[in-house]
Amino acid sequence: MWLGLAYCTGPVDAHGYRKTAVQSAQAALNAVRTGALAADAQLLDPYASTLLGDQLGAVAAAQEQLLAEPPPDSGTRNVRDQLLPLLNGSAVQLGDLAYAMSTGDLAAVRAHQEQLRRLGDQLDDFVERYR
Amino acid sequence: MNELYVSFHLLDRQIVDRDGLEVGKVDEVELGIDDRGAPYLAALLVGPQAFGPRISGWLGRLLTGLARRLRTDRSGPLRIPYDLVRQVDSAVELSVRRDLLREPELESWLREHLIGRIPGSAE
Amino acid sequence: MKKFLAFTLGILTAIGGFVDIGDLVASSLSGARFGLALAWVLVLGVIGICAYAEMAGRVVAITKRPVFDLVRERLGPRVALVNLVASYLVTLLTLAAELGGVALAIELVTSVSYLLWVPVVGFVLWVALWRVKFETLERIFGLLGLVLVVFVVALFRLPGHGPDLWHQALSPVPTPGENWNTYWYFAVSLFASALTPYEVFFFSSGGVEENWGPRQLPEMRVNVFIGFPLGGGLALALMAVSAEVFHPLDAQVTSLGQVALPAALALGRLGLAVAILGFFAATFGAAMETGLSAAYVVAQFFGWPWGKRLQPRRAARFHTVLLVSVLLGIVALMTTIDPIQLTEYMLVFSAVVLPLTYLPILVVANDRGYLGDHVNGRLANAVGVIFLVVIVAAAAAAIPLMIVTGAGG
Amino acid sequence: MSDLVTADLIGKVAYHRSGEYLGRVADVVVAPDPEGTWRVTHLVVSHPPWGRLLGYERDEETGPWLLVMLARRMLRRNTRRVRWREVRIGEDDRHA
Repeated sequence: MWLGLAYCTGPVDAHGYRKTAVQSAQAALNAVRTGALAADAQLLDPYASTLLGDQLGAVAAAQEQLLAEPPPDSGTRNVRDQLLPLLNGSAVQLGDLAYAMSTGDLAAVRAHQEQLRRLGDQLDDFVERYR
Repeated sequence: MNELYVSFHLLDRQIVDRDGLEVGKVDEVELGIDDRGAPYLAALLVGPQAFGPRISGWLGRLLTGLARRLRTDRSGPLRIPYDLVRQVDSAVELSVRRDLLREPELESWLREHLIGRIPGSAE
Repeated sequence: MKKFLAFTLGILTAIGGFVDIGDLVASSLSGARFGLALAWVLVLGVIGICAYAEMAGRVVAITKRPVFDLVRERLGPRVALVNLVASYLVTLLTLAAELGGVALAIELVTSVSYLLWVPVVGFVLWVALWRVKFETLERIFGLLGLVLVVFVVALFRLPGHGPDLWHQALSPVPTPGENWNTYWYFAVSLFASALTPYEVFFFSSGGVEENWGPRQLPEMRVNVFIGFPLGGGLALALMAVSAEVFHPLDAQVTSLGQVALPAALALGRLGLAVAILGFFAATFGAAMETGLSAAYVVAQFFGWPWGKRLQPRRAARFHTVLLVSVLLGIVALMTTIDPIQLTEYMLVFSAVVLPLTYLPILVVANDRGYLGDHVNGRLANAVGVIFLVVIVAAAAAAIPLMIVTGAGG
Repeated sequence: MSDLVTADLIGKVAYHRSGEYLGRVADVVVAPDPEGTWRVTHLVVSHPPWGRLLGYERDEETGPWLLVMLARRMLRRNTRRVRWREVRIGEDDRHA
């Protein structure tokens, strides 16, 4: 992480930007997959809220990581514009899933789980494409 | 054993008393010179004052400085006459009990001012 | 009962090497990223630590000299002092990480931020190390750590991809999307964690605490050959469930909460609760191991009276180092440094100093003047030398790999 | 002549009485005289010095084979025992 931070400072080239974008996408992918899995399991309440809280934090960090640097060219602007909605969607779905799980609203849990799976597939494609 | 390599068999080896309790490390060995000018094994020296000079460079200076600050320095190293050594194997065993030797000041100071004041220190 | 509990020192030692906070996450993460393609490293690590812990245990049983005693005696004061400084720092920072690990485990069942638990955990740890007998601590936490066996049960309850796992385990190459540098970075850190130096410091000092003599040689071997494979087996189970659950989804594991998720998926709330209890026991056990080891190495280097078998007032310098180390650990964590990242970096740095700890053990285990007829046989020497070479190679590769991969990025 | 500590000898340059350069002192050998006093009999000099020799300068170290080979080669080539009476300890570092 420390080294990661060192890498992120200073203006980046297109390659560096894509690398950062892939890292952000991978972090969000980890989080949404975890959220979708958690929706399937019988969990203890404090555990569920800590787990999903951590995942939300990870997505927020990924957003920040992506937005902290300006994209150096039009190609990377395009990369950012593809990824950003996925990250936002992930944050929204994870937050709503946490709420649905805490209130025991099973129908809503299923719906958010479905959305998270879809976002997961899209993020997975993104990572594959730009790695 | 009919001969000893001072550096290998003695230096940096653990010293234990007759009951196997730790006394310290052989931090340095003192050689005496008799009337005819022939050197012999006189004593084992224990303590950072004896050890520090053997470590050159910044580590040695750090250690000696630390020892001075930690008030272990006042009466010089503990000197154990070689007559008190009973046996040398994986440790250097003395023929006396630890209580008969001077206790390092750092140990007494910490016992008096810190460890001994915490409830349960004698259990 | 005494016989039955005879292996708890080995278990507790192995916990620090295989399922402490860093390893819980590292094993799961490598399972998620590489499936079982790195399982061989755990097997290798178990063999290596068994060989060297057996040598260190034998030296203690025959001569009562724990490992750091030998380090100074054989390497001379200067090199030993460098090793002392490095080993102490690694052990201290690992202690800090373990305190964080205990606090993270508690956070999972309270949802109160781990930072608030750290001082509490630190205080409880110190009280335990101050008041409770060595054997009692060893038994409670050695045995409690075994509840991590829940991950073995989970492995069999998860919808099976058994053939996939075998396939991954038998083809030790990076999985698609991963490269060789990252693969080797993970291999080196898993290997270094299996052989962390504080394991042999703790195991050999524990032998002195338990007053081993030549008659305890069989008991010592039971500890080694049951304890370490059990610890390694638990790590393997963590890797396997993660390979089963996360790897097919291309998802990585970065937090302790995620590590427990497969147990919840397979076994529901009870499985989850047992897994978290296991995390607590393992990290607390590892905190005891690293806390004591930090004090052991300093005391053994300087020749001070040490150990929990003495009254604290009879070992004032030892107990002062212990107290100060726990305090420093708490302070280090309160800087909000991430405990999981911390152990992973420590592993890399400890890989660099490993040879300075293992070489003296190998040399003394061959010294007839010390061990008489109990010197190493051919097998122990063959394994010892091979592992020394591997250890040196890992030491040389650790930092370059960390830099090229951006620490596994 | 006042008392010595081993640091006054170990690592120092040793010459033969005849003036021949011997190397640096690696160890000091003592043996008991009839009265039981341990007297310095020999110095182990090595050229160049190789720190501590892990104990391989004695015969009790039996393995592993690889380390024994390495240590023995180094020892045979570079170290020898010289009688105390035949040695003069020098201060200068010309041969370092």
